Amino acid sequence: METVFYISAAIAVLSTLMVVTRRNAVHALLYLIVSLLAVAVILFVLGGPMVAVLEVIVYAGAIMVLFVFVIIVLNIGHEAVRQERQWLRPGNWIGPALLTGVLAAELVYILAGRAAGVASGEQVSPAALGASLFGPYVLGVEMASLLLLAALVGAYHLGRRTTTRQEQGSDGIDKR
Amino acid sequence: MRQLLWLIPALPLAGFVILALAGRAMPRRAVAAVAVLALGLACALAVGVGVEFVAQGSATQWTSPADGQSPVPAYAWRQSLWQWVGVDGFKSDVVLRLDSLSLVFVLVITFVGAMIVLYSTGFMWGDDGYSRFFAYMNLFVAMMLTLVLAGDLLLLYLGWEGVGLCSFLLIGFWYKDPANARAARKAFIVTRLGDTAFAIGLFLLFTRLGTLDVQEVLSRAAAQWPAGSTLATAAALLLLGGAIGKSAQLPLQTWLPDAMAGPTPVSALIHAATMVTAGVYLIARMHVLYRLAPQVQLLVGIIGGATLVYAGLSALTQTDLKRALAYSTISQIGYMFLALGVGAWSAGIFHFVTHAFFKSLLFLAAGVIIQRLHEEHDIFRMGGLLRRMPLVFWTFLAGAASLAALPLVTAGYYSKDLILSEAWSSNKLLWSAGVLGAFITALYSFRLVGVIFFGQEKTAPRGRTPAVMALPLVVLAVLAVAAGFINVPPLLGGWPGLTRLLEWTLPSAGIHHDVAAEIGSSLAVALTTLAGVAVAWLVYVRKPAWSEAIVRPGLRRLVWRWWNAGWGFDWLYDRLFVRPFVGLARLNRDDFIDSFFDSVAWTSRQTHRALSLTQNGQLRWYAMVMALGAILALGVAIFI
Amino acid sequence: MSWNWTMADAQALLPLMVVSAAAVVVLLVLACCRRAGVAGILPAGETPATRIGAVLTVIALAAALALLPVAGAAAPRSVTFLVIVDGYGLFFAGLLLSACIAVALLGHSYFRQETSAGGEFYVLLLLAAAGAMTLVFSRHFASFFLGLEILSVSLYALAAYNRASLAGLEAGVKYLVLAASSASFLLLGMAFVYAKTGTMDLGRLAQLLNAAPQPALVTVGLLLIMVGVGFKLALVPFHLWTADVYQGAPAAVTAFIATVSKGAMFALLMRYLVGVNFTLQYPLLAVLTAVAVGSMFVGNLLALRQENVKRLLAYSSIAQLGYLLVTLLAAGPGGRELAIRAAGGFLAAYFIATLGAFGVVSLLSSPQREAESFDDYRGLAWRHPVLAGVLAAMLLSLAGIPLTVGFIGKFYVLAAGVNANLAALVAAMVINSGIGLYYYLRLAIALFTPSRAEPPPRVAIHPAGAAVLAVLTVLLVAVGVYPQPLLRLLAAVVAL
Amino acid sequence: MASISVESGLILSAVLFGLGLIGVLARRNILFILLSIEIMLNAAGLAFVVAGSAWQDESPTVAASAAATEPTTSVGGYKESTVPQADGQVMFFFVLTMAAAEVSVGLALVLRMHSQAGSLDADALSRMRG
Repeated sequence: METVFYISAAIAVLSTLMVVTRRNAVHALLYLIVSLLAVAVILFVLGGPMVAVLEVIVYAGAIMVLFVFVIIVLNIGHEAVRQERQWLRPGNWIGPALLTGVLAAELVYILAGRAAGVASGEQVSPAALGASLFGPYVLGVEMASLLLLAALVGAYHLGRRTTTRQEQGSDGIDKR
Repeated sequence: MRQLLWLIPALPLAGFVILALAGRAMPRRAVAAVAVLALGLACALAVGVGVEFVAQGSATQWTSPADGQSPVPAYAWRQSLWQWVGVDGFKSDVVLRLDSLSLVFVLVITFVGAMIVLYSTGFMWGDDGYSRFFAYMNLFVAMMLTLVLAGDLLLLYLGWEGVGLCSFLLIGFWYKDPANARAARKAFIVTRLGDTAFAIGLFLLFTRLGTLDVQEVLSRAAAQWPAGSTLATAAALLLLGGAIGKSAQLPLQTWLPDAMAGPTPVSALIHAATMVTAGVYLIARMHVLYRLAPQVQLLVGIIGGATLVYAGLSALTQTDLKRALAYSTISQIGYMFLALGVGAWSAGIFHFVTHAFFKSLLFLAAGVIIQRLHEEHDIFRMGGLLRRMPLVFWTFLAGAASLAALPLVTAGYYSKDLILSEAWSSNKLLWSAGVLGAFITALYSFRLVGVIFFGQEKTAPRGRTPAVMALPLVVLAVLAVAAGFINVPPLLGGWPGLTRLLEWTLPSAGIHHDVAAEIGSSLAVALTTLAGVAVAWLVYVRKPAWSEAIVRPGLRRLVWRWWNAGWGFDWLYDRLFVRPFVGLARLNRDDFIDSFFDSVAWTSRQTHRALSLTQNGQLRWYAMVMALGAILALGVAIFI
Repeated sequence: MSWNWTMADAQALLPLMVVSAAAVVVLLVLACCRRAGVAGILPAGETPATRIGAVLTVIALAAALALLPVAGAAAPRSVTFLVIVDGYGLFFAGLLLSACIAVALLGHSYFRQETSAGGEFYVLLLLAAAGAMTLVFSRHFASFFLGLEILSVSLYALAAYNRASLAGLEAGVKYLVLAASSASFLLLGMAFVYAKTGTMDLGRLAQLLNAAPQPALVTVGLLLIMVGVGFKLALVPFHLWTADVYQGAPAAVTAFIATVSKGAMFALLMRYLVGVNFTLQYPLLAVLTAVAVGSMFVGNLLALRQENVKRLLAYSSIAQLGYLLVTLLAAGPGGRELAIRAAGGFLAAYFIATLGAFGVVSLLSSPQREAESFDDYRGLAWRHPVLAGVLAAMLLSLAGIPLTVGFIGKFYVLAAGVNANLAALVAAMVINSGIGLYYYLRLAIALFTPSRAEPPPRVAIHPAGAAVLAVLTVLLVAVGVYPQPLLRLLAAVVAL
Repeated sequence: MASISVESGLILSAVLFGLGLIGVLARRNILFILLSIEIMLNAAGLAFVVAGSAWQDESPTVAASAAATEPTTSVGGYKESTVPQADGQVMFFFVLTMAAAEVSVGLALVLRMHSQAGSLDADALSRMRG
């Protein structure tokens, strides 16, 4: 188990590194899916088969598909890659990498050798997770539904095709 | 009735709120009705409250300050409304306090206020800012009532600043004329000098006595501070600073003549009858302090004596009717200060009452004259109005007679006589200033009467005086003559009711039964007054040529002009303070203090500029600063 | 495992349920109206639909407000371990709901002529209100961050609501990226705290903090949580988004971000940090003090010569929140009562004045043109004397002039600071009040000076917005003169 | 079963979080910024699961709800049962929901940005400043 964890962790870190450095958005997405799959494995190892499955379905599945969809709609191609080459000069990385390096160093310094204990590796069954979600956490689920409703309404409003005044008919109805 | 005390200031305040919110949409008659009704009801209520207060006060046993036992007023009604703020160590209540002193003020303010507002409904009829005017007037009365009814010095200060604000707004009522706006600003700034002293005085009282409640301040001061102590002197001096600013006494008197730029009813109510006497009220209210600081009390008297002579001579030389009346107001308040200074507390308040009646009467009559003579202010362009405006003549005559203190038949005589007869036994020098002033007063009042109403008619009046304006004139004229009978000295076989009432609150002037001296003083006052009237009659009615002779070129004319210009105080202040200040500012660009403030401003500006650079609109920079913040916070956790 | 629901639980949650249900109902009604409009049953265009949405929203918010006492009858009550309904939460819920009503009416005035605005504004507003209420009733990490996210996600869309406006888009993108980043800091922090303490219960956590100095991992977790909190409250150094988002968002939404979103977050922070013995949590104390002082100075100095009114108010709100933090630090074990009273009073005053100021901006603006530059306000006293008077009153209140509610709030905060011997913070606050006076008066005076440029056209004032401003102005003066009802209410809240 | 220390799990999530943060700070393309935010959120979710796996309880929910009233359910004490608390995974579930919500609104904004501003350059969105 430990080996699986460390291998997956290495894959996750490396592929994530690739995500943030790629110029081509589709490549980055593919690396991110790799990273998410690796994290799913880790989640499974840590005793969460249900969350591991969700990671694959929702993250690597649904959310990434949303990204792919947007990339297709925007028709991002070689033009964008050239653009990225211009934007991503080596100098751009110094500040962020330095900052994040310090932050990560601080976190690792704090974490190293002080964490609470040992992961048991025992699994939380999907049934137990479900019972928890719809038992004491049921209000949280309701809140999550409100959250999704807010996202839905917000995305609908923002994503509607913009109608400027000129485009608008004299009858005042959007031409949607 | 006692529970309704709060309604007295609340009614005009309600009138203000109604007029401020809806006044523009209301017809003029409704505006007038609201304004008059608010003050009329307040006045009726004040009378009701007053009757009950006097009845209960007479039926109760207590030790009055006049007995010399307790220095602090004993019989008073308190109405605690609510606590404004309160934490450990500091609290301020909104509390009303009615004693005989504030009762007298409340009655005069509401009554004269109602009369003047009634008059204004006619006077301001053609003005664009009709509802605005009455909103301000109602607010003023509410603030003035707050000032006199306040049981807490902070509340008193609120009223004090509130009347100042209303005065500012009303002097500059016709704000489109820059001269009016300038006069308003001058009044605001000059009184502000005094107010600053007042505020420092309040702070001193609070830090030293730990309270701002009037009753508490007085009793603690009496208990903790020995007579003549430095603290008492300092506090009394600082409060005096506020009083002379508000009451236009030397050397802060210069704003009042310019304040005549406001509408005439404003001059009558604010700058004659009520607000300018707030200084007198303040000193009377804090009389314990002044008794603890005899030097300061003497200073009050000296200021009063000097002011009354100075302003009287200036009034004598004015050609603008309203400015003449303004200087006369300064001079009469000088009498009140003189009274307070010599310890004739209730006599000073008595003079406030009679002055409120006759001076507002004079202003209102002046308003009619000026309006009907097409905004003519110069008295030498008037003349011969006796036949054209008989009603105005008779009422103006009543006011002038009362101002001149025509013996026995006018209210002004009784109050002035009382002041001077008490001054006689206390300070002969101030007494002689008062008697000199009485002569000047008689002279300038009958100069006005003679020049305006007799001789050749120079400008033809137009129109008629409407009834709403005539009625207040008549009522006030009656009072200007008859109000003296509420306080007829025992010597003349009367009963001094007002003095007795005020002695519930204020110390009595000391026991003196020197009947001979009293008679002597009264005779002297009566004779000088009559002499003044006679001279005025001779010079301005019988032999007008003489009056021109006075201003013939030469030393006399110079003196005349000097007095006319208010003894050059404006000129002096301009040279002494304004110009050196501007010059100093110009010369000492690199002055230490200057550069200190400059550097503070410079540093702020530079920091502002530098910080503005951080707001560069770049999303990634914002995120970076956020991350930096997180790093610093974690650094604190690790290294501390 | 299962939770036994009782009537009392439902009763306690009633206001929250009404607001959430109203969001769904308004959404459905809008959809129906749109169908009806297309079918020709209702007049064409979205205006009638938005009007119905506005009416329903205000009714729902008012109903929730009216139901607070009903919920109060069941309080204090924990409903599952996520939510606690008690007097403290109900007071702040009342404050937030009242502010939401004001924002709904201001929004209705703002979108008066916009036919394509749609009614989503009201759905999002109701959802954001539900999120904010969740925050003040929260007692667990889960409800904390879910409430925060409902609020944030609604606000992304609201900030970018004007679809024709590039500034709105910019505001939306900036808000989304920074809020999401700060939320991930917050989540990581929560995970750290959970990893070390094993609890996600906020009350339990507060007990732990009060008991002993905490291990570094917990402190780090708390500080990471403070990044998310500081972002929401726009405290230095997490404040940079404030001005841009305030400027780009529609004025009514800006009013919401400045009041409801910050108020809800602060209520939560205060509920658990007030009374914590900071001497045991030194890093937390140091960071909070630095953040408070920094917010005061940076906010006020940024506002100093700002020529854009919305940005000026944004910077001023940074400083105001800095003042508010003083109450938190002043709490300590002994000063809890005074601190809660001070914070409640200050927040109420801040709500009134901020809603009023942005209300004036909102009434003068429209989706086509935001009235935000100083030139729009020069000489306002002659074009809209009443609006100018209202804005001047709001500015004086923000500056803390006596007889306004702002003075009462500031007075109690200062008193709390003095009481807790926070000399440095009190001194910073006094200095900053002076700096603040400069720019508040600068704007207030500009209202009364004649404009140099061509004055902007006089706009018609919508009655709904005018009513809001009238109520706010009356409150501003009435509470400033007669603060007793507010103070009594706060005393009752403290007692609960 | 072989055990994985919580410490290494948390370090992993911190590193992933840091990589995501680098992405947010360094990339100019708004699409990459959103991707990086997803990485950060995912890292936080992972941290919750890691944290939850360290805490076992027979009936974790009861313990948590009664924690305030029953100090006997001590915090920091380990029970014999090895079934971990479900709470961490519940939080992961919520984080997942949040990530989906964020990204949907975020991508809607990206679409608008593309049509309105004509580019996905985050730096180009700096009209408002000062």
